[in-house]
Amino acid sequence: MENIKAVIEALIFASDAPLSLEKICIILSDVEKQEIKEALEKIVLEYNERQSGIYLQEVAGGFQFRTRPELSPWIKKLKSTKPHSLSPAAMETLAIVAYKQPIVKSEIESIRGVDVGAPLKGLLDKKLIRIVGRKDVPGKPIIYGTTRKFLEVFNLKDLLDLPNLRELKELNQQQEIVEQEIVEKTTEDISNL
Amino acid sequence: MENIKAVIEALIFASDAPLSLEKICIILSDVEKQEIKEALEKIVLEYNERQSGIYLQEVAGGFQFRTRPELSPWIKKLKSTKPHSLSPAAMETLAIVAYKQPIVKSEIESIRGVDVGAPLKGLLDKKLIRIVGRKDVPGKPIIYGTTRKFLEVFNLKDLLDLPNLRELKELNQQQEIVEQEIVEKTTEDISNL
Amino acid sequence: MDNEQTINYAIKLDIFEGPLDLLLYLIKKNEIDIYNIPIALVTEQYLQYLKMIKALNLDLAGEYLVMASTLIHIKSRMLLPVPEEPEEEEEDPRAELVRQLLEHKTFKEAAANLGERPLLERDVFTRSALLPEEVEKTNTDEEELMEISVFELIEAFHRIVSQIDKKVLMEIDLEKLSLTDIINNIMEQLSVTKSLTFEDLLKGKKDRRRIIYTFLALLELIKLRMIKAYQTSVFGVIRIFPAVES
Repeated sequence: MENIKAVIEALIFASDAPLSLEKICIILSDVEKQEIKEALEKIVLEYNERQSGIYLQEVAGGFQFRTRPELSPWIKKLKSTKPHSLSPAAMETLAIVAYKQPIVKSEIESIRGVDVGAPLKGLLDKKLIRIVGRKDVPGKPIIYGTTRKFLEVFNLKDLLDLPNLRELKELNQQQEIVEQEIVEKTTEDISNL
Repeated sequence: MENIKAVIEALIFASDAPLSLEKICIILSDVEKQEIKEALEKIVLEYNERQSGIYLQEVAGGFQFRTRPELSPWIKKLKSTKPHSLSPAAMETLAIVAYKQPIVKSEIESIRGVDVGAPLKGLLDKKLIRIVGRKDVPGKPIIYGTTRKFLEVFNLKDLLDLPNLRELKELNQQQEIVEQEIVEKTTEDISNL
Repeated sequence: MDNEQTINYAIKLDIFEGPLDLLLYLIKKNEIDIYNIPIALVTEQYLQYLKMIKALNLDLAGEYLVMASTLIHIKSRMLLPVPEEPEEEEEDPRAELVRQLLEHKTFKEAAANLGERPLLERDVFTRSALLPEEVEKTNTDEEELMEISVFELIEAFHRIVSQIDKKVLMEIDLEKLSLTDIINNIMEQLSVTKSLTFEDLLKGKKDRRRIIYTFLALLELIKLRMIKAYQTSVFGVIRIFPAVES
């Protein structure tokens, strides 16, 4: 193919959600995965070098063009819609779900020290978290996890892209195991998308 | 302003309709119209020179980024691989119809506890459910059922292939249990989306 | 407690997200080492706060009281003499509370960090306009045909009739119509065009009798399996195809 880069650029641009490497590979079935990867890297570089108004971001298991964060004051002038803002309670609840998923309500409450019914409901409504299943213990409590939209909204490649928690490691030796589980879960999530 | 070109690029990219020169002038009130015009021309040139997958097109009294026409076969390929996406409300409604068909709207609503007009309409539009007939009771409510497309989309041989349908049938007298399981099944379905 | 302090407490009140938050605030305010909390001091200040909240007639969530009793309990345990030769390593009575506080603090920071990321629709924006390809796509979507039942045909028919201007319906059509003529007419047209809409058949003459006759003709043809009727969407245009390619 003459211009893989142009095709990939167009595909990512036209996709209404972050476009995964896998999907690009399916569409460009004649091109090697490695070649596609290299083209993606080149596109990222080019947009950065050009000091363009948009850039290619790896987010939610895919690639998406986004406007540069520093230009947001101008975009806000263009858009009349207000961005959805989260209350501190919702933000904290979301952080806990993000880092400790899969997690049940009572576990979140033991960390926050307060009832989290309302913030959980709000986060579900905003589709930032989702019900992953039910825990196989008495009462069958609902298990929560974050959604792909969470990754999209917070500009995250995947859950491993979450900034490291400073003190959590000391507190929780099992952290690595948890992270391993998160990786597995994420891989699953992405393949389910 | 340091980088008018980048700002204009970002504005056009983020705008939900072709962005007119006049509107750009209003947003960049400190910049001369002539300067904006020149920046626009430069952007057009740059995208052409780069042999990019997208280009800046002047349309309908404004500017808009589009994918190059010659790349449209690839875009069509992308759009055709688009997965079926259903809102949780639609998914829940669909599950209820699938398990309890033939069913009328009021019965679905008594299970979901909310109005299902919108999700029903969406499912009908997507051809996942169909109108099977009218119930012979006062008001002659419409009876819904699933379509063949529903089976195709959900990769089902037939309706008996639906998970637990047989068990559900046996339980049919114990209405409440059935409904509870549907809710659980639905929750599972939603989380699998 | 002096007046200045009272005001301070009142202002700070609504920013606390529960007892752990309040404790963290007290630790920060007193510049206390979180690993070595002077439990007597913190307990005292904590209880002062609860009194404040009560004095202001604000609802005191149960969690605050639970924490108060936890603090008092820890304080009393701290007062117990440490055995000279502990049988096994005795845990500091504050340990569990410290763990909770650290965890809570960690997630408060994590939340703050998350909030500082370039957020979609706040700091970064994606393409929101529809591409020409996408507009096309929606059109073709609607063209996707589905076979409809006689019932749906009746629905559509009813809709068409109800859309017709009442005045037009009153007009008497002098044209002589017979069902057979219309059936023949439909089949003839179908042999030429392969597909017709219900509206095509009416040829703009939307008078009641023609509509009813055309409709009856269609029902008859469907019953005889001579034609198939499809609809693009539930309230979409009805298209008629010959059942067998001629």
